[in-house]
Amino acid sequence: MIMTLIAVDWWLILEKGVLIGGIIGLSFFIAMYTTYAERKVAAWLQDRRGPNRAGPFGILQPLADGGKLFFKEEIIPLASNRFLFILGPALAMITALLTSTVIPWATPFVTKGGSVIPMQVADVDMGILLVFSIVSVGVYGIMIGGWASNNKFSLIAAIRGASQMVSYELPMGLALIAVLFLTGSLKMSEIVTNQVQHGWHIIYQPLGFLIFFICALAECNRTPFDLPEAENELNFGYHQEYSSMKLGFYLFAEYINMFISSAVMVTLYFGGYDIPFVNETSWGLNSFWMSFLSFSVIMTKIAFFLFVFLWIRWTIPRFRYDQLMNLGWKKLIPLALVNMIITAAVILLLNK
Amino acid sequence: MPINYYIFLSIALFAIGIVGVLTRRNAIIIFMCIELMLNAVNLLLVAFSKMHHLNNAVADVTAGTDGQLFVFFIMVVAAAEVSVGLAIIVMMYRNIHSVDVNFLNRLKH
Amino acid sequence: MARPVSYNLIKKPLEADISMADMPEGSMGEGFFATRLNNIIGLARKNSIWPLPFATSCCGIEFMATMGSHYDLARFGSERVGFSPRQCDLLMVMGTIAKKMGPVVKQVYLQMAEPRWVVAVGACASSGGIFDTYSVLQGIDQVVPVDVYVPGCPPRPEAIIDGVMRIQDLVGKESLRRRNGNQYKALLESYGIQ
Amino acid sequence: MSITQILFWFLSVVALFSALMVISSKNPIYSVLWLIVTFFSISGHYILLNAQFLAIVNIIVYAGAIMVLFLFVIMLMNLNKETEPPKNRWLKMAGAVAGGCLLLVLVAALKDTDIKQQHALVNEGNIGLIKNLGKELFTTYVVPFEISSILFLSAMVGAVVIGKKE
Amino acid sequence: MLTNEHIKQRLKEKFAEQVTGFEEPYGMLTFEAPKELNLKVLNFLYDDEELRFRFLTTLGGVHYPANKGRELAVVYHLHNLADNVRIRFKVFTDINLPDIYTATGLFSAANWMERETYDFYGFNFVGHPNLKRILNVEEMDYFPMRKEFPLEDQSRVDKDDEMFGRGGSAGFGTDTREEDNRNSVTAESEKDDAPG
Amino acid sequence: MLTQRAKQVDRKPMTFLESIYLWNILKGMGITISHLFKKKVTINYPEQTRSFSKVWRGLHVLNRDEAGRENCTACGLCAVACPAEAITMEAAERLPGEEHLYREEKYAAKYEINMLRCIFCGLCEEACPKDAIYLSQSIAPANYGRKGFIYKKEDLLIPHPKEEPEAYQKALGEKATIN
Amino acid sequence: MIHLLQTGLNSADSSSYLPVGIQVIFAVGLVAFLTFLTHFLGPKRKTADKLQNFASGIESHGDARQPMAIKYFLTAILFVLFDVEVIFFYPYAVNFKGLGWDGFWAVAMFVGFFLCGFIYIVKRGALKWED
Amino acid sequence: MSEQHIKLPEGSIEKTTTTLNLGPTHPATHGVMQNILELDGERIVSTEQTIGYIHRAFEKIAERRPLYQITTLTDRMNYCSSPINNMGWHITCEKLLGIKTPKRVDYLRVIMMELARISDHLICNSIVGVDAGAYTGFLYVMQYRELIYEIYEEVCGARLTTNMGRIGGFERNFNDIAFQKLEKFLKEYPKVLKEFENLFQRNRIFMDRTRNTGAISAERALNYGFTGPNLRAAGVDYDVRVHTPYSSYEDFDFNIPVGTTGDNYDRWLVRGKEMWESLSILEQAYRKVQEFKGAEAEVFHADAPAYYLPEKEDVYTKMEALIYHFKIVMGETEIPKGEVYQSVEGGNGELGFYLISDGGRTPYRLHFRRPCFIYYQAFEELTKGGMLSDAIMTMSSLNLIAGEMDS
Ligand code: SF4
Ligand code: SF4
Ligand code: SF4
Repeated sequence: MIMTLIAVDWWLILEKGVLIGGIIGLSFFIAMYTTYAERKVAAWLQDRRGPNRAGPFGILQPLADGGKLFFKEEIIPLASNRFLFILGPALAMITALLTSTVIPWATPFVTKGGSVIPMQVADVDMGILLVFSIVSVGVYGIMIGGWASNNKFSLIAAIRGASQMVSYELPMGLALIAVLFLTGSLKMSEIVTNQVQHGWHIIYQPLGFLIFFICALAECNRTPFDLPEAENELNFGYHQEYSSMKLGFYLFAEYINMFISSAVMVTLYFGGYDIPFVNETSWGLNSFWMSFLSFSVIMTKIAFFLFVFLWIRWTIPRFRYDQLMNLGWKKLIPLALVNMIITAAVILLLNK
Repeated sequence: MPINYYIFLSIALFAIGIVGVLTRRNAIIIFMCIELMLNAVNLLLVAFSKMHHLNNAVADVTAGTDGQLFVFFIMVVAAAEVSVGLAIIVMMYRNIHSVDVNFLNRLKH
Repeated sequence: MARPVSYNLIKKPLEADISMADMPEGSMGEGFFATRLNNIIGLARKNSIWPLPFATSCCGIEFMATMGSHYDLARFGSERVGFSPRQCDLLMVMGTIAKKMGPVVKQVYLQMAEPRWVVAVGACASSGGIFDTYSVLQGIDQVVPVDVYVPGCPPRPEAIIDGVMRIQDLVGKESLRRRNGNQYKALLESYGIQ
Repeated sequence: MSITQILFWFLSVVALFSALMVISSKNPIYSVLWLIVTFFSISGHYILLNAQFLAIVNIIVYAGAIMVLFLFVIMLMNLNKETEPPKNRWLKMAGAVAGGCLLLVLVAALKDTDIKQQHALVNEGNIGLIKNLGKELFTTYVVPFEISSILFLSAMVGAVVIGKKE
Repeated sequence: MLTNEHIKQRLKEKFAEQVTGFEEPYGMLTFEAPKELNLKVLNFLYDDEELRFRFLTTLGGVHYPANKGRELAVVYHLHNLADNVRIRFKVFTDINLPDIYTATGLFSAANWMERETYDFYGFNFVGHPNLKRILNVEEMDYFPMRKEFPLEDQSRVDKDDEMFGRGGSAGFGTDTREEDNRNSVTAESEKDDAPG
Repeated sequence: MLTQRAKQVDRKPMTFLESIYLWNILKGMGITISHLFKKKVTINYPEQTRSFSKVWRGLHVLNRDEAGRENCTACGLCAVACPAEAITMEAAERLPGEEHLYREEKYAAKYEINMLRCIFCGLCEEACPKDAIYLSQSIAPANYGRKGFIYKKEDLLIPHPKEEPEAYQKALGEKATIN
Repeated sequence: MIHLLQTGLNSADSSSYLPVGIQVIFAVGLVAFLTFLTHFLGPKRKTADKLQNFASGIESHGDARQPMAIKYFLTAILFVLFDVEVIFFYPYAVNFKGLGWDGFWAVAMFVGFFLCGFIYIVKRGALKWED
Repeated sequence: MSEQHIKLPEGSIEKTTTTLNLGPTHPATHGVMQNILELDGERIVSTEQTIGYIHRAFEKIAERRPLYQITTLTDRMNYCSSPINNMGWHITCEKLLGIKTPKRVDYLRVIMMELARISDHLICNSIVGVDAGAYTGFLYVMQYRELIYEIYEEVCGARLTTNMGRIGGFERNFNDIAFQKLEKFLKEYPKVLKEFENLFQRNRIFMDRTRNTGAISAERALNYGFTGPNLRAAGVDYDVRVHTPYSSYEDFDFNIPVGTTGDNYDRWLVRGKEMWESLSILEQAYRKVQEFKGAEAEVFHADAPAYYLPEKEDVYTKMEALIYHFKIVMGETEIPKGEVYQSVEGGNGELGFYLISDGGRTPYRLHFRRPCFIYYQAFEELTKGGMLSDAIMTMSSLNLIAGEMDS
């Protein structure tokens, strides 16, 4: 036993632990400030000012919300299923926190000793598929939570949400395959490197990106696909019965999902941490600054996508259930398939 | 890992599946037990594929892939089976409003 | 009709509010840390009051204006309105509450998660207003305890914001222990709430 | 014990325990959840065996799709209640005994085979990677690949025919 | 052009002496009919190719406690949209026997209007598919719009003339009853002045 | 068709561009983003206040004449006119020596308005024949208890023009000029 | 001896999943901790009414979990089938360049069947969500 | 073999539908209606509505209030467009009392009524947007509702429950600020309305959500007593302003937008178009009002000393005025006996006042024809067979105003 413990590379674990801690902290931070951004952006788009009383410019607003949620009474309806009721939001939160594992956040950092620390928690061979597998489990959060509440609105929302999320996984996967044709690997690091070398995938795959983006909206339950929590119909849907931090989990999970799906989109289609139009390697920056720079670049891109998410949310109406399903099944799936086949054919023809 | 660990694990899972099939009356749970048994077999197959690989590593780098592919196909078949099977269960539920296998049994007569 | 005077500047003192009445008995002995925590959470709660607009009639329309761009209740961190009592902190009863509606108000109040506050916006919700009739509840304080009353028919958005700010004052000062205290319980019992 | 072994035992215990819970939970929803746990632990085993592709596919297909379907059906049918009457006690016993016997027989049969010396390669070995599997799949196993698409077609037809019947 | 005179003529032709009380207050033809005939008259007005009163503008009740034997009235306002003519049609009934045929078969719009009229006055619309209270609570045991019932909320506990400006019979605000003490906690805590 | 004025609304079928969603969504997004750069209309109440119209019907005031005498004669017209029955008063005869306090022979010994009942309809102002009650441009403030809304005469009377000239000036604001 | 990383993680090994495992532990721990924590904070006043379900302000009656329209589950069935089909494309995609046209035709045929099935279900109205 | 088998959930043998209780505390019902929906999946099998949650007994109160106090009730009926209600009531009274209003008063009333109509329609249309999930457009147009409120405020001193106008005219003449604001409104609102329409009108998501949902045929609509925009959306061009003009509406030139199918989209379009028509009426009225010069421009009420309160200055100084004043306030002026029915085109349709006077100071009976109340009963027919989301859109596109519905 002792030997085992010694054999473990504690430095590695420490390093990864720090990285994971950092990323989860970052996810939390971004999620919190996305709520703030959401309120501010909404306000600005609507000629309002938005929260501005909690701290300067309302900067502390998310903290206030969080603090309040923590100190709110927890309600578990009697008719609900206690364990599942707690499990639902916890699952949603856990899956949201897990999706960030394979995203490369910056160029690797080389220490003085010469060892290379990749700014990526795990660069596994299955790469993006790992994300997909986690996402595919994420649907339980909504389903179980909505079902456990024993509330009709929640139940309808849970079923809506589950159908929606599984349906949009398909075109998402199909759209992704066209990218994989270009890279030939599922590894995120290679996907990024490929883009650094050959240009961003968005150039080759605009349609694929569009499909992916739409599906990302749907997976995050954002407008126009926010049916499961459509407040005008289902009155917050699956989390109607939730209070306190369990509600907070659901809300946070949504924002973390937004953050991660922006990150995934950036990595898959927008070159990840790559800086466009320049060859940054020739600048001779040291590796710390390099990592820092690339990290800020990816964060900027992510911020942009987050903004687009918010912007869309405050602009367009939402679908109806059948229209949403029609869009997913009858339009996006064939479109993604066609996109995939055409991409394959074109690549093969060009390779001749 | 010694291969028989995997064997015993799989057997145990398989046996649990069998017990489930024999003792439960809810068709859906029985169905789940079948999935469990399939998975036990899958696990074993994967373990075996790696075992073969160990022996023939020099001769053939792809040795054992067939085992894993087989597992893959089992999953594929399982998916097809589950969808049809559950469709049948749902239909049965719709018509006789029960998912009780005993009840089904009685319908035969 | 030229008015001789434009403003009534007399400030009427505020009533003692119902929540201040029940600081827990041992509040004197609270340690420094507890007080700090109280303050911080009070501050947090105060800036994140999510209203549940129980808007039934005309006053609800004025509430729309309050949410609108000109007044923007969001500035107070209160734009996340919800209709689920579990998630809201402030029950804003706006509009006439008929006797038929009374039990609904009560039910919604009952189902709100603590800590919860109630503001009665407008004459109807506060006292029945002009509708002293067989079908109208003469003020929601007959069924639920009200923390702040906002007069007006309908109150201007300014007045509604004023009411929300009064609530903020209350929220900011509330002790963390109040909701478990006996006096709060007594208050609820006087309304027949366990 | 190496860390792999620790993980092996851990995963095995989880798998067995959750499998037992699957068959012993009264509430089908819990059965589903426990089965999901089982699948995760089996996926863990796959990862230990470095069958990465299968591990992920196992999660996506079983945990992410098939069990969702199960959950869906149970939720829609409202089978949450513990409405299942106990099977005849003797039958139940017989079932358990039969299962136990099977276990014993198999264990006994395999106990002394020479397979004991064989080891499964954990952690390493490339055959479980998607690249290698894919190569094999699309060269040697092209025919089954196509056949499985026909299988899907028929499953779809079957499901729709059954499911759509009013 | 459809004139009031003509309508009157047609009605007279059809129902002879049974429709009575023709009047034209502020230009709108008004008449009444026995309550047994109300549906016949409405049907005639609806079906007749010339009259075509096919739009039920409104329907309401009136209570005349002084008119013994015919205390309650149902007033129909009908509208011929094509010729743009409105008429008013009244049916009186005894308050002790307020049975009247329902017009729901003819006008879907009559459904709720009749329910409301029932709710207010207690008409019994014979043949109505769902005659129950619509605006008031189901438990109410009187018909509030009848003249004898008071407007004010009788069960009010906080009725306090000092507070609500309802003075005694002679002057204003002379009668002071007990203070509103529902907020007992408020009363207790009045001493601590709330900071503001 | 009942009239000659009917005009069909434009309900044309979707064009292709519209049917692929994107175009109009982008258009909509263009509209919303253009607002991002607009001046915000929000009034930062309570720091900033919006100007009310001169005739805004807010909190009541009871008027005094230039000498600071109360105008009200307790005639009760305002109470009659009040649809909310919010006004309560008690009349009293002016005693000799009180001429500097009350303008008329009768005055309101007690004058209360229940602001919680009041609907700020302004009918009392209209009904008053003695130039005594007016609605001002202040808004009635929120309060914690019902009692806080019983506005007594002290709360309603305008500042005495002689004794508190400053307060009086303040209350005048920019004196209402428009009718 | 401070050296941060001895070997690095080879993505071809299962050890590359170690960090994923760590993250799982991290996430589960965090969520469990927060759930636990929030349970103790905040006031508690449980009353029978409060613990009823919220039904738009009316007292809730009965169990919300009544059997729902079964038709939703067709979505899930089709999803299972399609999902597995999509997974078939991944091994192809990574080997795409190596397989060349042969692979393409194999996949094209697969897609053909896929589309057949798709068209069938569309024709059968299984994707009609309206009813 | 045991005879037990797995028990079925209650009542599931025949019943595959779900009963969903929508409201009263539900965002889509605006807090005051209750719909019990029977759902098959998302499809509505039947609905049952409960109303009366804010029943305030207007008709009973009206029997206890002198005529001039009834505006406080009409204000609170359709509070989105209270000036129309007030004017309607005043016109009814004037009809009863035989007062003839001067043209300028009529035009000023038209201005107020059309402003009210715009504010009513813009709330309805933008709420349809909100219920469809797009909140922003709502806030854009609401800014202009604020402007309308400012105009009200200049004229009568209140924003929402205006208590505007008196029997015989207005309580005061419009001031310059009011006209300036009106001008501003006329200048800026078209742009905003256009922008608002661009956000929705041709957006496919919105069209899909609203088209062919909640539709009703013209015939059924008439049978259900629909009036106003909801009837016009079904294709019947009935408009009280044209059919029985009041307040000199005959002097104005405007169209009646009609739809064809009576679905949510048509209702939305008709309301949208009506706002444009109202704008054109407003412009015409504004021009007409501007034409009055000098002393004529000071006319803001009819010359009816028995019913219109005299000038305050006169009350303070002249005995005769003081007597009239007393009489009017006490409600002791001569009121003829009789029955009047007068209707105006309210925000939601024909808003009727059936007034029976027995010569007393209060109406003997006052019955309001409340369009909302009448057409809400068609809700079941409108939503049956639609989806849950359609029901919500239908509810908002009908523009149900609880105050009017529940009286
Ligand atoms: S207080 Fe006035 S504005 Fe508010 S709901 Fe009551 S009547 Fe309407
Ligand atoms: S305020 Fe005016 S109306 Fe009222 S009592 Fe005094 S003098 Fe009379
Ligand atoms: S403003 Fe209206 S309600 Fe208020 S006191 Fe005056 S008359 Fe009464």
